Amino acid sequence: MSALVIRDLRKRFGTTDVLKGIDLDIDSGDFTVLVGPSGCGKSTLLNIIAGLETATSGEIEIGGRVVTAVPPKDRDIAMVFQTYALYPSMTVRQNITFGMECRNVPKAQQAEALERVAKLLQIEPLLARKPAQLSGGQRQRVAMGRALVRDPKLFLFDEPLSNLDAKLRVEMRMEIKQLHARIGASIVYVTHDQIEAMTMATRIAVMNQGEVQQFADPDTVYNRPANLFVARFMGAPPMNTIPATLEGEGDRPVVVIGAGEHVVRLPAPPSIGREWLGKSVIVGIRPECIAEPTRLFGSSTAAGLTITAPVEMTEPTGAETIVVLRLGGQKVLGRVAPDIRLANGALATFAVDTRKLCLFDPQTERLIA
Amino acid sequence: MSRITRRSMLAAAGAAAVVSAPRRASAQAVKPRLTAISQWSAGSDGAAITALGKKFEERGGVWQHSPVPGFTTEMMNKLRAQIMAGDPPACSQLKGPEIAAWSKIAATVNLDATVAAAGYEKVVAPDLARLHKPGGKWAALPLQIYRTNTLFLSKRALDRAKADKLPTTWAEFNALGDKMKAAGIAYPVCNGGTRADDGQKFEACLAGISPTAYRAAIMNLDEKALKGPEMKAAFAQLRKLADWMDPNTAAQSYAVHLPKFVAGDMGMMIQGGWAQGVLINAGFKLDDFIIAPGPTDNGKPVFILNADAFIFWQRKEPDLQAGQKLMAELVMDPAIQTMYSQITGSIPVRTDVDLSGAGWSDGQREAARTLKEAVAVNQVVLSLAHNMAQENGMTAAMIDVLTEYVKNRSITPDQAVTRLAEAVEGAR
Amino acid sequence: MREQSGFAGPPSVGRAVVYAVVILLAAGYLVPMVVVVLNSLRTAEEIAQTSMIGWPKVWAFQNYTAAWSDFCIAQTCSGIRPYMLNSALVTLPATVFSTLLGAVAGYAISLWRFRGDSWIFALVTLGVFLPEQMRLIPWTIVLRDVGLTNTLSGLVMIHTIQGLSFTTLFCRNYYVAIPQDLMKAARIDGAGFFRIFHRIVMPLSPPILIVTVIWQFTHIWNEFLYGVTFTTGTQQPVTAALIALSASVADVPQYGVQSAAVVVAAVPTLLVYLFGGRYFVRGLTAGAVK
Amino acid sequence: MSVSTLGTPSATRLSPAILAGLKRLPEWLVIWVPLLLSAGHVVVFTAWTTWISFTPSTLVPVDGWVGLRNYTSVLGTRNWKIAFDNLLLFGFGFVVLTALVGLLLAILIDQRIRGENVLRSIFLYPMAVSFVVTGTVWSWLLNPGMGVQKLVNDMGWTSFRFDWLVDRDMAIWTIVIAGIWQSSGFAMALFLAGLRSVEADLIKAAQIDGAGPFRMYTRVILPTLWPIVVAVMVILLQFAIRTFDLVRALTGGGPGIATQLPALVIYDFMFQRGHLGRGSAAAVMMLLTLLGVLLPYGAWKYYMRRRAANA
Repeated sequence: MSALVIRDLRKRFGTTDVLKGIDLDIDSGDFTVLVGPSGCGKSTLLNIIAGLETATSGEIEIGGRVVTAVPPKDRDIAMVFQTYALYPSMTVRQNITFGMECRNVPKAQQAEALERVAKLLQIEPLLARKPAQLSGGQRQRVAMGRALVRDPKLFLFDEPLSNLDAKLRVEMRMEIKQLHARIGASIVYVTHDQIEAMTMATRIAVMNQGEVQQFADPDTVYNRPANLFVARFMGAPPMNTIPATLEGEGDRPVVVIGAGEHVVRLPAPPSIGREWLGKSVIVGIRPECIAEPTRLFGSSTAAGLTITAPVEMTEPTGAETIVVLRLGGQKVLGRVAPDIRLANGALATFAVDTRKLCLFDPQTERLIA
Repeated sequence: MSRITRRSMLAAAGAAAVVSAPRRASAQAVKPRLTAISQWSAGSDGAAITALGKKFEERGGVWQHSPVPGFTTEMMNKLRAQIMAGDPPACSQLKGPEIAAWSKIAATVNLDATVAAAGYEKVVAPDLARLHKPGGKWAALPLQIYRTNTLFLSKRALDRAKADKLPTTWAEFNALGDKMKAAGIAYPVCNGGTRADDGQKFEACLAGISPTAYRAAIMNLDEKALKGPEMKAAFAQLRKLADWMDPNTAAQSYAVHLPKFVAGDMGMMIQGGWAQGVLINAGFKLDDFIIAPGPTDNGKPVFILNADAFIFWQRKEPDLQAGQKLMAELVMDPAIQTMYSQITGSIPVRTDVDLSGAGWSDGQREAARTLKEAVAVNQVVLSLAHNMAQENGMTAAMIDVLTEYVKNRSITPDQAVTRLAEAVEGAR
Repeated sequence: MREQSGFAGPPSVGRAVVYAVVILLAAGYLVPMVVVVLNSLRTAEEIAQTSMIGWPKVWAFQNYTAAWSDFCIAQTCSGIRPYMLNSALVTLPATVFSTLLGAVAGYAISLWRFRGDSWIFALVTLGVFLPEQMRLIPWTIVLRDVGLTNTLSGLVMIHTIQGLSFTTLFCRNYYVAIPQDLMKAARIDGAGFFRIFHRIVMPLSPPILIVTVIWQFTHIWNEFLYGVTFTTGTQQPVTAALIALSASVADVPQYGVQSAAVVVAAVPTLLVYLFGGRYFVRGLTAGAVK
Repeated sequence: MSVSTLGTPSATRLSPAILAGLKRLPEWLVIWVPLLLSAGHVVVFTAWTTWISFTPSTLVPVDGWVGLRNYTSVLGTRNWKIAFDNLLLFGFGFVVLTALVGLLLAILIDQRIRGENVLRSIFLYPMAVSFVVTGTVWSWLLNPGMGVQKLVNDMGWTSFRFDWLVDRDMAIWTIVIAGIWQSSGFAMALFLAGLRSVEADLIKAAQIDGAGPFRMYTRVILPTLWPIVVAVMVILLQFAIRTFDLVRALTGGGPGIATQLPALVIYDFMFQRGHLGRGSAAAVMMLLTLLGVLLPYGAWKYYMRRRAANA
């Protein structure tokens, strides 16, 4: 069953189209992450799902019920905010039970629900405190508690981790993921951080300029980005995108990057249509697909192929070394083993994993193979 | 909602009128009631009107006086609000040409019969009577009279200047001023800093120089008279006065200077007759100062008249109508006028009141005598500064010029004459 | 947020200068009050015969009894006591109404955002700039048409409606600082317009409510023009009684009693400032909702 | 029987939309009734005054049309010219100086001084006193014959002069002085609140950068107070425009007519002189002047908001 269905949702502020026809179908139990750069419309979309803003047109269905005209409180949702939005004048306990109070839930039942959530999140000692007396992480927990206590059909998270420091963020990330696994709730989670998206989501919707660019599981989004935007947005460092031309060598199409002395020829994905032969394309290579020549990609060596290119710069990060090389006149990033050091300006040889090449149409920017 | 309310009120009023018709015969039996508005709330003014109210009650009336403290303007705001609400007081304080102006916006009571019955017209100065008869019918009654050109002289200052004679003309006044200055009296003229103070000095100058010119220029706004030589002479005289005043006087009452005046550090004061009461109430003695008529250059007495009055607004209620009649009778009553003037220090409106009794001061007797003489030689004029000569709009426009002139010595008399004529033109 | 931003400099000349300046200024600010209080203890005669500024020769404490309960305004000799009550009867309800309604309006404008809200807010705010003098006659007509001429209720209505300009402005500017997320969270929790106001906004409001209450209270209490125009006789507010004491041309000014009356009449507003003032700055400081 | 059968279905026939509307009725009433009353009185009163300014109204409002005559007649008076010049002078002087004094007081009080509560109350109390009282008391203090000047003269400095109250050119500044005394405490309170909410980190950073107290305030703290400065300015401007009682009690518009202000002229024409039409014309001209200041400000704010929204 679908936890959330969105049909042709549009939102217009004055003359600006903020959402240009969103269609999403989210299964029950899914952890869906809406990711995109700021201003892409993801927060607006979340607010509309919550009923905090009204759409210009389109339809929303939560748990099989059309809720387009239903006020937020009756949508059976819970929301966690970036700023936590804890009521400053209430204690933690009151913050958590306020929703139940509004719905006239009996006191005993409130206490029971409170106890369950407090235990789950280990915030029992904090119940009597006011938000101002809590640390950032504690506030975050309370905000989660306020959402969890409702046991709703759908959880909405609006960048809940972005106000935490890096270490805490990683911890909470894991906790939320575990929580999801334990209670199996349906979650829509908004973030601009693609690592959060990759680590937590079961489904990712990448958004840009009011449109969903791709809606798929994390692997697909990462390995087969639907267009150049997704390719460049996901991954850190992002996918290299290099202009090239497609040539046919017998029945095997070849991607040709650059010209003259430093020309590089890579085997194109076999699925590419014949009509692209002789045309220019954009080739996408993940940095981890460019490595030191001794690297073995997968089990087959057949994919292995080496190229030679000038090194511009190296950035050791500890766990690996990022190499900036020049390929067909373009700066391209590669990831090599941590102890490799290359001199700036020197020519070096790299192994390339050609199985994961992506090809994009330079005009439409869509994935073609 | 509002319309309904008003309509129902009208209906009620109509019903009342119908009902009251057959009862007219018994109207005499109704208990007289008076609603009144004035600004007289405290001090001797308040005491006087309260005493009047007591008399009203003694005659079986119900006295409902609402004082509106503050400037006259606030009292008029109140009156306006009441009139606009269709609920004017039975009687309100109003004076001078404003009586005619206001009687145009609401109906007034025709008092002719009551006035005739009292034979009042014969004993009131004609100029004064005219003001209270808009359209030829008595609608208002004057209550008390003040002379605004009364000259107060400090005994000690006179002694210091070794003056042996009181000034009667402006020339003598100026000579005395010079003498005082020479004797080391810093400020021969004592004056307050209000607009009325400045206006009053000017009217004393002009009327003292020529009552005829005053009447033409100030009361009748004759264009030629406004630019006449007397006007220039009056401004020149006003400059002399201004030069003798304490420049450190801001918008304060002349009363703050009284200690200096009595001590002889200030010499002469041209004020209304009320200043006598103020001096006495401040704890000074009658022999601290001398009261004289203001300077007059033509040898005949000049009386600049200021009179307070009540206007009567038309009401349908029989008890209010009875109250208005009773009030009118009281105001015209010589005994009541005597009581009133003895409290406030004014003189009675009636010229036939005997002031020889113990309750009167020499100053009041002198003023009343002068009034009689001035009426005889037609030298009674109406005060500009106290809103008797012109409607308030015109008065204010003229006093703007006068007060600026007093405060700014760089304005020449010629300029002042021109400015005054322009101001009159602009306010017409 | 901090309690103090002063910089712990060396205990030096600098600090001495700061103290000297502050104490000098404070003394200067106190002078007018001292003058009035001293005058309230001098007899009218003494003031009339010397100067407006001076030390009492005899302490005229009777001025206070006169001011409070004795002096006469026309035929009513009851001091300013009944007029104080009138002022309270106008000031208290008008302050409460205008503050509450202004708080709701400010809350609606700042946190609910509805169509045309900025226009209506602009118009309401414009109200703070309209001179009272200009509104006198229109109010006269309104009072006549709603049948509230010469009633204290009429004054309450006027001050409530006019006061809304200030209270709405103050509250709106304060509430804008409340994060929208708080509103969203509350709406998802199922709280409606009134519940959010009552449970979330009100508990955050004491600082601004203190400001508006102080503001409204002092302004209405000290108002004179409407007070004398729209009431009658013994219904008049205390400002009218104070003016009644001031000098007319024909009278020696009753400065002693008047000053005593001024002091007594100022007690309520001074108390409001004294007690409210403590929360005033603290309240404004705490204003930024985290 | 028939009544009840008629009654029940009609109740249930109410559409859900109407029901929902009815449920929200109380809040609509609470929001709109006060707002419409408040905004309505501003609009209607202003429109009415504008209408009256074109009529021949004198003591009471009357219908009629006299075109711009009231305007030309007001513009022709010296009172209006003086009042208008004074408003610019007073408006500017009062607003700027009060803000500065308020700021100075706030900074002084912010120096961890003892007795802060007492001092704060002292600076705030003038707000509690009515303008009439303020004006009267200051008219004594500023009067050269009995106030500050006399005091200093009597102490031996006989050549000391402080006679602005009776000086035509300077008298308007005495109103500024009294106004500052009355309002600077309020400005102080707002500024103090602002100073106290400056982030501690900001001050630490500036201290590390070696900023002295002066630089600290001028370069680091004050720029963050900008919104409060605007709020203070609006409140003070409103005071300046409506100043009435203070002038009436302090200078009475004098010496001569040197300290007239528009609010006085409006009142004077409307009620003292009995020219409602001219008074209304003066009021309309004053409001137009005010709009001349407020509209550009509003437009600027709107523009900034739009720019922020589009960014």
